[in-house]
Amino acid sequence: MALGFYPGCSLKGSSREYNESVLALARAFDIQLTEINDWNCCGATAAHNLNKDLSFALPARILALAEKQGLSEVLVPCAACYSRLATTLHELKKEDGLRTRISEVIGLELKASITLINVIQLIEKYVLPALDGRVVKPFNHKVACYYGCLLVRPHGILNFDREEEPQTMDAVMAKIGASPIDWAFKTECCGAGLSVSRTSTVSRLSGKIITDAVDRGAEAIIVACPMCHSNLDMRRKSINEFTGSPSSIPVLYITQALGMALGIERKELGIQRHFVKVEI
Amino acid sequence: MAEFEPKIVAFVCNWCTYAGADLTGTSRIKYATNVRIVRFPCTGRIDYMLLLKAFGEGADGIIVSGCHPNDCHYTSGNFHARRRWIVFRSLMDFMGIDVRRVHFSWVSAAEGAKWADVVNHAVANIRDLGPYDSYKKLAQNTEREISHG
Amino acid sequence: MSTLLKEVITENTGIRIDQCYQCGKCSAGCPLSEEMDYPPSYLIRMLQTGNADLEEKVLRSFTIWVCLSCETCYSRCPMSIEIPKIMDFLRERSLVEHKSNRKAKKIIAFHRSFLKSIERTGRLYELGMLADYKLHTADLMQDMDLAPKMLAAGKLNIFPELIHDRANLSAVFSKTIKKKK
Amino acid sequence: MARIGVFICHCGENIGGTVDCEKVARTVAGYDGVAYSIDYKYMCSDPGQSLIKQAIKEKELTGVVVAACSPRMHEPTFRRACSEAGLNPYLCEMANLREHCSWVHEKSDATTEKAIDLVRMLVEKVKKNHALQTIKVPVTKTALVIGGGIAGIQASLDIANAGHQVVLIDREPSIGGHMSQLSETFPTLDCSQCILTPRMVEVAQHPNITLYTYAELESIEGFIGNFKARIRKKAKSIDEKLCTGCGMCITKCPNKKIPGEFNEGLGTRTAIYVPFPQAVPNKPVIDRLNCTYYTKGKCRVCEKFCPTQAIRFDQEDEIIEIPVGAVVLATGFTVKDTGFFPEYGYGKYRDVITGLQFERLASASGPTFGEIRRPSDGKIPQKIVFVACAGSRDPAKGIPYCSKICCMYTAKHAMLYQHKVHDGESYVFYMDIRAAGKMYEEFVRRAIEEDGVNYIRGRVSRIYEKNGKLIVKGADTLLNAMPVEIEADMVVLATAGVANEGSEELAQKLHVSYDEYGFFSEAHPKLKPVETNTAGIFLTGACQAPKDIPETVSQASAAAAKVAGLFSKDELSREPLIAVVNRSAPPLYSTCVGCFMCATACPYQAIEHEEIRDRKGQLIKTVARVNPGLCQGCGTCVAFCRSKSIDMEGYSHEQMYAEVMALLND
Repeated sequence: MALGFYPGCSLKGSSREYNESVLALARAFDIQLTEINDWNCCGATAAHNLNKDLSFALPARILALAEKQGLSEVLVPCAACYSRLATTLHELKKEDGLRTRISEVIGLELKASITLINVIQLIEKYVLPALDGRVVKPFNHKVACYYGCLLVRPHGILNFDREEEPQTMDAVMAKIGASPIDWAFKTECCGAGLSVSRTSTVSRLSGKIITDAVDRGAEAIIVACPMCHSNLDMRRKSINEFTGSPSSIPVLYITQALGMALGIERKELGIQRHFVKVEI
Repeated sequence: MAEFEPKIVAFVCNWCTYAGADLTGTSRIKYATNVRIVRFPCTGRIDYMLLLKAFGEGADGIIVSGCHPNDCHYTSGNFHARRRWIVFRSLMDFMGIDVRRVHFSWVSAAEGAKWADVVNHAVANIRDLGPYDSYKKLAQNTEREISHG
Repeated sequence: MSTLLKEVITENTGIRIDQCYQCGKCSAGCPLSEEMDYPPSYLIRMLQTGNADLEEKVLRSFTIWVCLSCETCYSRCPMSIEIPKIMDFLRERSLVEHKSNRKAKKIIAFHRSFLKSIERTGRLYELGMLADYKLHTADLMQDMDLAPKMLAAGKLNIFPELIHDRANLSAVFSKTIKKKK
Repeated sequence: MARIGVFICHCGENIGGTVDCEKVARTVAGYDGVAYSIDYKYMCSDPGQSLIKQAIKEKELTGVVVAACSPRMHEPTFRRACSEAGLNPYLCEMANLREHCSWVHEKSDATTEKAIDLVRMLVEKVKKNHALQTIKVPVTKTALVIGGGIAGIQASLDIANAGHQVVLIDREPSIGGHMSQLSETFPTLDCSQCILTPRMVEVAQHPNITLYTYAELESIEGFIGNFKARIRKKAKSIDEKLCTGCGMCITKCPNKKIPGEFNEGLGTRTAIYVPFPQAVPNKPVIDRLNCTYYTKGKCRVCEKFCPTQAIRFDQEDEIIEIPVGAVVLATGFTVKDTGFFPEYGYGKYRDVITGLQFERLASASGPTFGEIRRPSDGKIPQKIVFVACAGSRDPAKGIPYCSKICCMYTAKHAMLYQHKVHDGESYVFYMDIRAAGKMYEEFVRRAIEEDGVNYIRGRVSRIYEKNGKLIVKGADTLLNAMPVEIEADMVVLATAGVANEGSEELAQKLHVSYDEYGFFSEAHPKLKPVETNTAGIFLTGACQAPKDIPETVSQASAAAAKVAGLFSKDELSREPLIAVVNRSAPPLYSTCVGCFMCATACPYQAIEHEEIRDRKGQLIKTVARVNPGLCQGCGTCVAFCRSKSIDMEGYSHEQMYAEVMALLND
């Protein structure tokens, strides 16, 4: 099994453990991940906030490089990168004029023929079918699966799960022995792009999410987005100050949870890197 | 030189397109004068041989239009028309008749503006294609040969 | 060329502002509504009027900068109006016309530092970006406790990761955001 | 030799302002066979018609072309005028100079040229017209009414009271429809059942009405005045003649936990049941999908206890065939359930209910005997939220239309709640209040001003449950779209009114058209609101679009009046524009070769086999014959016929060729 791989900046920096756990999972299931050569940042929120053409050009360069490399299916674990790449792909397919213009801007041929998959799709497609008998340490905890915004919205472009009360992560977690809880903040926004520039907003929004998960008895929050993770994990101190009811619920990437159930070394999954100690 | 003004015959059904063209009138939407409407009860009644006759007699283009699929006043006449049109078109094509000269469309009784669009589109299109003399000549020669042995 | 802002939006994005019938569902579901000066539906209403003073207020609003593009509004909008796209357009326009809200200074500074970092190195260099951001906001103390912890956890790179074809990337910037109008 | 008269109408300035009518008249006068040609200000006026009549007599005309407006407008007028002057009406044709020429083109030579062409086409056509006689068909004076809600009940009673026979069918075990489920009705707050049940009883006792409940239309064929309906009487598993409706079986049935349809799932019923105490007929049916005997093979408790031995486990569906002259469609509507709303929890919160469920809670005969109680724990909600436009006016959900009744019933619900829970708080989230109707606006004002219902203009974005409360997230668009969050005990969604499941199939059976939402289409949105485009089939009530009780009842009476009008004559006249198979002298008899392609094309089963025999009774050939009673004149068979043996009056091969030839050879 060979797939293209776009890690994105977060996975190389502040969300290193996501990268480590994705790679560990891929190794465990013989999935070859070929990183796109000389990839650049997707532009994230900043690009589409400031300039439309740039917000298409940066992801388009990534797509074009992948095409050049002959990759047809590309894994994009970061939900934010995924959203930018998928939106760009969607617009490029819709409008030939835009494709020509952007192709000229990036100075590369652009067919917009790539298929993108997110981490949950990777798991559903390549991991679950081979999972039988591999779970050595069932993840028997109550978990709150947190999807955030960009994994499911907008449905017209992403075409993944359903926009309200999505279920796919819950189903994956149930497969490894967890008990996913029914809660209210699965797809509420954590504050994402305002992480640095408006920390108070992040504390308020992320605070609500953590409170609801804890109130309903969750022992861990499961995520698939580095932005969600860094807001819920690294910003926990200010969140706790804001809510006034400190919580130490750990936040795990779904790949880490899977890895733990498979018996992969915690260190290999980067669990020690979390700000909120993972004591489960 | 004056612009070429094509002669276009429209074969339409009474219930949808004829009424739709009435609505174009009631709404006072203007369109090109080149089209003459022939009223049929239903597109299902249209004998496609009549199209050949019309070309033979000098029509430069033809519009066939009826109710939208599932809206036929007679339930299924327009489906028959469509099915036969698909077959007939390939036959026309095979015979070397320019199929671009036949415009097939659905215009409902509520689509007055659409009828004007259909007409204007057909007129512009057929104007670009130019007069359809070749078939007329052929048809008339053939007729002469038949009648004179 | 139209001069009404709502029509300029339609020309550039294909979104028709007049489709909104002011049900307020976007404002009701928006996680940032309470921090905005005008909640989304209210902002759309201002655009609908075509009143020049209100259009000016829209471009100078804090709303457009605090919007997180979480897409909740769009996903629930009965008329499927792509509000996040409208916000993107308004932000860009507000910057071009030098009308950005004062309260949004830090947010814009962050976006700029972010892009500057990418332009230089091709990928996000978090430490460099943060330094640049602090320089521009003069908020030197912010997140001072975070960086050492991140370093300790191996989450912060001391040196940037450079991509090879940086010339290509700098061309991309000069053909888009730095293009002289 | 043809003697055609051509009459060009100016229609005031409508045609005359754009087309040079005099020139048209002059030019046409020179055509072969045109005996008379004249233009006049208003042909449809009395003097205009006299002009035509006079010319027919004086010039001995054999055909008439009136060049005026659309034939869809005035063809009957001018044909009648011809007929009055002694000319067969089918020898009159119209050229459409207004809608198809003067109104769509600017004044120019080209426009006048087109007008001349149009007239010439019709002159050549009318030369080939035949004198035709209208077709007379008998009328069966029995009406089939489908659906026994208030629409069907009212229509049945009106038709029956006019002295005609009615067969009323309903697919449920009882008539009554949605109205029987309602608590009280706006704007008078009178009890729905109190006004409805007497009508239901009247239906059952009316000598002119035959009632079949638990019955559905299987198929229908025929045409106006002469339909043949096949009705499937679903097996009730009881002998209705023996059953006295004592209810012993219902008390004894061990299977008591089935969610009851009548109570919208808020109450339970048994497997053998009557839907509600006032049901008509008040005799039970066995729901075979839930009956233990049918699912597991044993039980038969009801049979053991039935004092009249009326239980029939082996009863089968029965199909009956009845001749009817008219059909009234009154199949009603349904409402979306709460599962339709992702943002409101996909139906998983038990205390988020539909408006129809609230009716059952508020009804004295309902599962809570009229007390407003939460389905989850039976507690009386202290804070209740009503959400209007739940699904309606929501193109993203596929329902762009307004469901019309929700504004009013939501006001009623809030009012009823305040009447029953005096210290309770009620909120209504709305987008617009549509209270157009007699005493409607006053009713809504009363809810706000006197009963203290809090109206908030804004749509609810999300509902979720937290600590036993339902968090309702809305906004107040009258306060700068300020977010509003209410912790409610119960939420009532005024869910969209939608077409019944299976409405499309029913429409297809009846050849009735329907809109993209599955509602049946009226023949004309303004002038034919209760007719369908199939003659003899009428519609009433919410099967056409959501509507309230007063509107439904008036429409039902209107449909009944149409049926009574149809039944007032013993015979119907039909347009003779139908297909005919040619006949010729022996030995050919007809060019028809009997391939019956026409029969496969005909949507009306109008093609019959006719055997031609010699004097000795020896079969010579079998040819097609068109049943003039069934043929609707679409002409599909004409285009299909390989040997050109079938032709259509009014649109014959000769006529159509003549038209096309005339057009292209000037």
